[in-house]
Amino acid sequence: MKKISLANLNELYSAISANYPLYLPVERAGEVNYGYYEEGAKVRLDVLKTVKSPKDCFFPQTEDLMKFKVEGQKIEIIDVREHAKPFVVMGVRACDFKAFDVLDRVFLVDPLDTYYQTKREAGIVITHACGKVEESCFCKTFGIDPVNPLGDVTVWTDSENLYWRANTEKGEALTKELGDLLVEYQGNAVEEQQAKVNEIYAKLPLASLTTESFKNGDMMELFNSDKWQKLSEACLGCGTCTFVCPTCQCFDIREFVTNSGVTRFRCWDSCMFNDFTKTAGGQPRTTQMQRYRQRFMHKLVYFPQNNEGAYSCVGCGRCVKKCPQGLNIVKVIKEFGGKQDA
Amino acid sequence: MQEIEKNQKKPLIVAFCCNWCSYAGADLAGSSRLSYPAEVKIIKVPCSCRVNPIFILKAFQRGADGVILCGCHPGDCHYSEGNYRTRRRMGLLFSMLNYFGIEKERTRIEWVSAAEGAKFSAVMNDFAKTINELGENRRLEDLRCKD
Amino acid sequence: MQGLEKLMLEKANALLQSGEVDRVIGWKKGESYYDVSPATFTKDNLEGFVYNCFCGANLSKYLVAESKKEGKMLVFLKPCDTYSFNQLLSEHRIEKEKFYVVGVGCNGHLDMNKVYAQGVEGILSMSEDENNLIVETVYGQKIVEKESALLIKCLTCKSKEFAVADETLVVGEMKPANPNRFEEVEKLESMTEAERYAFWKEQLSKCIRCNACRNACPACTCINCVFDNNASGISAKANADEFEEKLFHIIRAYHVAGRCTDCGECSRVCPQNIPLHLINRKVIKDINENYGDYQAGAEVNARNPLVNYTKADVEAKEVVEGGNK
Amino acid sequence: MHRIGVFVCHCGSNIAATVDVERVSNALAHEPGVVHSVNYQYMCSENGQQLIKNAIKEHNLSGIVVCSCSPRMHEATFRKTAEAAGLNPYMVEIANIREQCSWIHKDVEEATEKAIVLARTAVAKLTLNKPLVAGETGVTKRALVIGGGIAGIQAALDIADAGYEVDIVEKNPTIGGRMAQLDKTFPTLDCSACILTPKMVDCAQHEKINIYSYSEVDKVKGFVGNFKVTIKKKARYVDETKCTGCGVCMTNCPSKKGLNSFNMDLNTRPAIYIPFAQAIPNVAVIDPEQCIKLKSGKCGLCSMKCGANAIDYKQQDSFVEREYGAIVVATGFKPISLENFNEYGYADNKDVITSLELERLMNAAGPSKGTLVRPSDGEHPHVITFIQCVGSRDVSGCGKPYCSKICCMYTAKHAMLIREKYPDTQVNVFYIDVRTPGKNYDEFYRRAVEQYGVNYIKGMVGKVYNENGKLMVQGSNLIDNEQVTIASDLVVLATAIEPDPSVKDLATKLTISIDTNNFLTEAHAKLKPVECATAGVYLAGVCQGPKDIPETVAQASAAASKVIGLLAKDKLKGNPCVAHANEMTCTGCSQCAEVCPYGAITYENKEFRIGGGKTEKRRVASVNPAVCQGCGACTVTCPSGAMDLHGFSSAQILKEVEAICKR
Amino acid sequence: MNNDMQLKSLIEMSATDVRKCMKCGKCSGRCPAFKEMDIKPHQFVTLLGQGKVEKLLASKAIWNCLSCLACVERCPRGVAPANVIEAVRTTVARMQGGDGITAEEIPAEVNEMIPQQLLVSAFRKYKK
Repeated sequence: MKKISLANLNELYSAISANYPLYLPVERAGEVNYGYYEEGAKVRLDVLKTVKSPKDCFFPQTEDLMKFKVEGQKIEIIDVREHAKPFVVMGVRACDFKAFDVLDRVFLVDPLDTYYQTKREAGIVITHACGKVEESCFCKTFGIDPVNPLGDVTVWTDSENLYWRANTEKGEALTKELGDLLVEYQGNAVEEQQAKVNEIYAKLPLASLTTESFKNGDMMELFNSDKWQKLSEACLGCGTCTFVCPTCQCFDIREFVTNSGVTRFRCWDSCMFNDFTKTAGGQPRTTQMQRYRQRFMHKLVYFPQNNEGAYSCVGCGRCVKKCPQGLNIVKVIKEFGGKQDA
Repeated sequence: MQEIEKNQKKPLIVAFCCNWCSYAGADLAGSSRLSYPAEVKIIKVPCSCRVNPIFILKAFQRGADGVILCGCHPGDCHYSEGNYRTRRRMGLLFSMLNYFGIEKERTRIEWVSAAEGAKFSAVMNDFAKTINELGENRRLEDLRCKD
Repeated sequence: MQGLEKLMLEKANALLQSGEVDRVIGWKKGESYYDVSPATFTKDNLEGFVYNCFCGANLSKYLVAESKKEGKMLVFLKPCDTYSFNQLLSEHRIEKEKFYVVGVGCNGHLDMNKVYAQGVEGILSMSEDENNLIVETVYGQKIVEKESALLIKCLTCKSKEFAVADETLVVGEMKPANPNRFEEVEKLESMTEAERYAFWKEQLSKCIRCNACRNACPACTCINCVFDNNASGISAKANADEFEEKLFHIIRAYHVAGRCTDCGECSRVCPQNIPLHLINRKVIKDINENYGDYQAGAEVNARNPLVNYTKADVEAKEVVEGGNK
Repeated sequence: MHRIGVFVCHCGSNIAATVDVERVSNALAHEPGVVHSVNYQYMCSENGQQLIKNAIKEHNLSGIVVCSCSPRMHEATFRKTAEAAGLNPYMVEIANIREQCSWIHKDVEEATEKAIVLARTAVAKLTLNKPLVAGETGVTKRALVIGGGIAGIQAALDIADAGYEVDIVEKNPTIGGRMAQLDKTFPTLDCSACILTPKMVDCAQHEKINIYSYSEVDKVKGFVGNFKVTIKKKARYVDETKCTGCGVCMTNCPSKKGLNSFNMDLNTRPAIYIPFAQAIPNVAVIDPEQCIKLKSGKCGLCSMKCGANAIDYKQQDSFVEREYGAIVVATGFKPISLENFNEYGYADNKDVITSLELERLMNAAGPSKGTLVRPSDGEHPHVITFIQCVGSRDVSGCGKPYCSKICCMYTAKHAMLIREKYPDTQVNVFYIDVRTPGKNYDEFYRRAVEQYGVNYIKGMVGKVYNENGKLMVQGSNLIDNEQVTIASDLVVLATAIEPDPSVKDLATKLTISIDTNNFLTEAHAKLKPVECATAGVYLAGVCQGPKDIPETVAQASAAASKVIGLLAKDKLKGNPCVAHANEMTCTGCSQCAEVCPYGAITYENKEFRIGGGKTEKRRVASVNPAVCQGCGACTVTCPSGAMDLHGFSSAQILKEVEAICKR
Repeated sequence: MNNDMQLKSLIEMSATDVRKCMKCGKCSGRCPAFKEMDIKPHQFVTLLGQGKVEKLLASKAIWNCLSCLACVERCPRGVAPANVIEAVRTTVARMQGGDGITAEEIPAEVNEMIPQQLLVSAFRKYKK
């Protein structure tokens, strides 16, 4: 294990960004989101939950797919996929890192999403173990260890240092490039912190949250439950939960007319929107209750059924904090888990 | 070379003219051979009150450097009150655009009657000059359009 | 707040029992003290009814849908929410006969972000008294002064009058409204164009186009918003370019101009805490200064300044120059 | 798939000298959607039009763009051309490359580039054009005239003479209006009754004219060509069909203390009365406030004496609904109230009178049988002082800011008549300005001064006060820079006139606009002086602005000719470029109706499917295409974009913006 | 002070728009002090409009004006001739220095029927 004093972090960022675009939590206009490191950026590695998750770096909110150049009545098709250059994502929490796994299960299976794949392969992920947990955290419900994430490199921070451990070849190579910036460390600061965090996690209200009821539940019974109506009644149909969610992966493909032709791009869509999957023939879900149910059935029932039991929720708690009307997945899990359906 | 040319390109001005007064005023400017810059391109609308803020924003998005609305003089509207509505709507819109930091000189309303060919030409010359001095619209452009 | 909650619950019970109303819209307890949600209740099913310092949402928004249902509903509205109610009445979006409006006294509601910002972590439970929020955390008890954690919309409260109410429930004195709610707008106006541009560019760069501001807005009740309607020419699901960040918020503010009651929901619900209310409030300020003071929702069927005019109106240029530097 | 043809006109050298027309037609040939692009010397010539017609047929064109002069010049021409070739006329767009390009630019390169952009823009718009068909509505061949004064009478007679039915609605028991109260008329000094009453009789006898006297307009629905009007007939307690106008009831009525409003309250009349001898209809009416029978149930003398058995104490207000194709508003005026003008002592002195009161005092049928006497003591006045501009041109808030226009002339008339009839009388006139534009008007006024020796004093009166039975008129004589006080026997105030108060309510019913002085607003001050912004409604007389009798009659005839022109049509062809609401997105918020200057938008509750086999009722806007004039104000007010305008749709304009900005 | 500045000051002090006057003479027609005045109320308005400052300042009529405001009350154009007179009077008084009578010098037996306004204006008008 290596370490670097917190006081020298800017040197670390500069060193990494000298060779790679560096993507990490940055404060802008009062909020912390992932952004590119540049001189003077207000890096906020300490923040537990960025507003948006780091999924943008592999699956950006908008992404050009191709362009059509139109001249008179001639049309030329341009492939916009660049040979992706390596880049570094730093500060990824254990839950968000697990979310990449969920995205991989969607995009890296047949049909392969080459746009995602290119970025995924080019990305070097530095995870950041949690030095604290909040009452909105429930990653352990999904078997995630917040204090020991993987990735190409794992870092821990305490009040003095950043501790650095390379986990993969990519990680080792990066470590080597940084040379003397990182110094060897042999102490047990990491282990002490891990123990403390685990101890606090156990005390928090969501420590005992479990999804057992979904594992054994009958899909149709869950689907037809009359609880959904009450659960969803305050839902405004905005996309906050889906857009801050690290695992939501729905997108829409749209076109934009430029001065020389047309750009086809994709952008995140939200199953909460009332025009989600609207087609000429109509919509499969016409009420907000149906849309609300879809989101949670997908995360807790459909997805696991198709993916060896893996949930597409990682317990990051962003939706708990961000829903304007106080709705969230925890309420859903508890509603179906706490009391058995009649 | 092309790059330089691109950077020095002339500004683009979209003028929305009402059918009854200002469009006719523009015609009169034409038949009186009163020139104004070719950057000014006119879109005919039945009344200035037909101009939706979306049209104006769209013009800026697509690369316009200035947008001007021309209508009948207050009190002379063919539809009796359309331009009064325009005046309120655009007052608030232009103020909001400026509140977002868009240069206030980029938007303008002028009342031009069908008899004011000379005024039409003078207004367009002046507006084009103002926009020229301001330079390219950078604050309300959509970079994708440049593709 | 407990006193008020008790009164509200009693009122709900009484009206449901008497058959005066068939349903009640209020708040339901969450998993924690702060994640309360708007909810409807019926006779004999008032379980979980709650009213605490986190019940800041404007319930008027829900009434458009509720108005289409059979029967009469009891709705609890804070002073600021009553303006939205009236505005919806004016726009024929709801019917007064369908609602029994109980105005509830208000001294402001809290913003959880501001509680966290005071270093409150590891929350186990919460309670409140008149002035303080008492938080039990894994690290011990923390006291947060309510005054220090008010929602922006409460800090710039426009009115403590009930624009509409069949009856009111007020416990103690309501603190007066803020007479200087345009201060922040003035601050922006006094900046240079370039500074303002930089300010909004930075703020709006955070926008993730989640539509929370729009969907929470009681004035945004279109069946099909222009931003969702491919025929409008401006529909979009994401801000594919910086331009679209501005376009969305300019058009959003413009479409509610003269109808916005300044309820502040847009800013409250923004996950990125963009001060969206400053856009709407600028329009209100411009209207007040140029076309005469107007408070949307103060009166039913008052004429919205945007559908009105006078022959003596100032020219557009003067509106721009009147406010902005 | 679009099959667009582009036709570039040289306009001789007007366009071709500055625009490389060949390049324009070649560039456009490659535009998506364009299948045919040519240039020609004169597109508007017969050969040019033939070329277009042939191309439309030969290439099966779906629309055409003509790059030529301003659409204001030849859009109609090319629409007809297209129509002749079987194309919908609204599938034509004009690129104005002459007035807005070749004529204002010198540089060929620049002008050509611009011409190409303008042509492309027109093509872009055309790709979204839809064939439009003007809607047609029938016309009810009957007109309504509101107000039975000289304006209404003239309009009704003109319309009826053209062969169309006319109804006159008059709120008083008789038609005739203000003119019936006048003694003589300027500048010819004809007897007013002598020229008016024959016209009244014509109205009564005209087989096409139907008079609803003692009636008011209650409700107005519909639109041009198809108005539905509910008329309220007030109870007159006399059966109109039976009453012979013999007047027996009047002589027998015991309640004789009612003020005679026809005589400006200068004398009294019975509770049952005929306003004046030549009233049309010549039918009695009972004033319910004054009638003993109606108030206490006792009496009933008139009923007993009526040989025709026409009295009906049980009569109620009744309502009739009639359909009309056009409406003329001729509601006239009244003198303003003088309560703000205490300085003239009108309320305190019986001998301070208004000019209209003087008319009655001088009228042979008036309270003094035409002998000019002082109301206070019946004595002949020897010094009479007129004060002009009483309440006119007054911006202080007490009076009216406008000039009442008729006062200078009638004051001169009064002065002259008095001096002629009573040469021993001294007549003074205080004036600010004497305004006498009009044929033989100034000559008339000068006659009063030069021939009749009327003493005109330039200056305004400060106050009128009573001193020992004399009215002391104290005012300025600005020419002599003196303050004068004239001891007078009679003071006559040339009181300002204002629209009849009923007009405000009526304006709302007809959705016509009203100015700050309550005058009705014409559609265009110069070019549409008798039309209203609301199609099918026309104005005549003082309801639109102060005017004298000749002007009123002229305007009434003008309005009548407009009505005749309208009623002569069997069908009204609308402008197809009108607004329309998308019911699927309309929320019924009513903002559009608030901005519609024509009242073309109404709302209805309609049932819509909402999925899941359910329906819901929603309030949605509906535009009456016959009323909409196509300004587009509603389209911008609509937040949901549900309101759009044919011919200038949002999508079309956005497409134009896009095309113009492409570079 | 030069003529222009004095004119500006007079216009400012008058706080009435003399251009609104339509020269009807109603003010002079009402004025109770008309006969004593060398310049008549309507002329004050006209002279100020014409910028004839010297003529105004030389006027004796300013000391005849009772400030009864009869001229102001019913001017049809909303012009206030008394304001102009007051402005001229104040200007002249200022040029003379502060030797007017003071409140203390008013005899105790002054008739109670005298309007207050008259008394107050008297302080400005009469020199010792």
